[in-house]
Amino acid sequence: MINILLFANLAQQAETEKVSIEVNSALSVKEVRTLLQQKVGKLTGIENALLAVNEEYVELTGQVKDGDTVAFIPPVSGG
Amino acid sequence: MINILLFANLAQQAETEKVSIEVNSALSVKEVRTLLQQKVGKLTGIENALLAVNEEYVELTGQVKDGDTVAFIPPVSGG
Amino acid sequence: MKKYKITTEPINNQDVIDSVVHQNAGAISVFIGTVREMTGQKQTKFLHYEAYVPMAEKQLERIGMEIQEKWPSAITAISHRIGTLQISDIAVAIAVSTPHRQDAFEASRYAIERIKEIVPIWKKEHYTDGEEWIGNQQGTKTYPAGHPEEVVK
Amino acid sequence: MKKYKITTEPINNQDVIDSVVHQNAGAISVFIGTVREMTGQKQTKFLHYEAYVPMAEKQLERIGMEIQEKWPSAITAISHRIGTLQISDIAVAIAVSTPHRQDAFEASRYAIERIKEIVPIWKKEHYTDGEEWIGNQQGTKTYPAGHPEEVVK
Repeated sequence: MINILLFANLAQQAETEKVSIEVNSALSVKEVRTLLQQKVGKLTGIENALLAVNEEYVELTGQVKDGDTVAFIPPVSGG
Repeated sequence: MINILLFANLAQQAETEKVSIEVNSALSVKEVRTLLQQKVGKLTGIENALLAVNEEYVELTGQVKDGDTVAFIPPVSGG
Repeated sequence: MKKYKITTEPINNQDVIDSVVHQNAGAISVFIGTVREMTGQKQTKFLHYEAYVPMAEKQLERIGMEIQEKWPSAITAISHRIGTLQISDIAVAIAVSTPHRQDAFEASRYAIERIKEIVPIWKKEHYTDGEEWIGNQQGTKTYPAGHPEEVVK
Repeated sequence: MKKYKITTEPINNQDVIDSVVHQNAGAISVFIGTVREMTGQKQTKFLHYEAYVPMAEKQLERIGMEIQEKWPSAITAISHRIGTLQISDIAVAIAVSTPHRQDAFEASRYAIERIKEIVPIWKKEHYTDGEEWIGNQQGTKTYPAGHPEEVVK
């Protein structure tokens, strides 16, 4: 199982901050992004989100395996 | 009478922070500087001092009259 | 005090400052971000910040490490508040101490710019005429997926 | 609190900060100058500051006015301590609030540079191996009498 975290306007669109998906093999963050939207519907702006696996930034090609946490991080606005 | 204020290493050399001189007519800060050193002895570095009359910076040609306070302000080092 | 902190409590500036005081520091530059009422014609009633807390604290710590690489004598502390903030409340306090002032200014400015780039915190403005998540909607910041090298180690 | 102050008492940073908080300020840049122990190989035991107090307060106020001319929305407060200060004691605290952060950084940096140019305050270093008034002796600053235009109105 892969845990997916959503924030700010992405969470608002998905109406949840956390989504889990079952996987059978390792896959890329890009594939996770596709599976996520198959599950919760299209998320506007997700293509601009920063990507993190287990709290570290990764590229779209980053690999995700069972048990990992993937976060989609919309453009940040702290400070 | 003109009040003269000295600070930091100028006061240390003069062994006083305050000197008064009697004057009969208006004079320039430059003339005050000469009279001062006639009274307390040569003050090394006074030519680098900033000059103030009644708490406002002036040039060496600034005019001083009876009752004024002239300050010789060695290079400052606050902050 | 923890030097890199996301907190729901009000920020005490002096606590942040105290954690960077050092006998060989001659300068401390502190940056405090507060909630501003007017932005152009828009009036803010209050703000809401949310964060990906554990990752945000790691990223703050990373900013501290980046500063130490660039300014080796610098000591940095950063606290960012989340939750609901009212006008003039402190959202973020950054303190950097260095032996000399120029480095302190540069490093504290670096810290706030980096916070706005890499720390997963989001601000929702509650205006008198509506609300919006700041970031995406403004279109002032985008991170094309092909260009994340600033954040990927 | 008085916004421009020469004081023999310890400086409370938060008091200085509080006096620039404003509902349309989004940024406060604070500069704190502290007593540093080591300068190169020289070890400071303690410092002594003296000031031409009434004129120094006027000059601090003047710096505040210069800042307001350059950054019209800025609010500035400056406290400088005089007397004997120990290692890590605060010599000066400057706070500038502005709507946006860039101005706050620039203005607070401007303030500390101007303090070092025009405010009649002098520092005497008491080193482990002697003492000296900073300024003249170092020869790092001179004000040729023909070049005081920066300070004469």
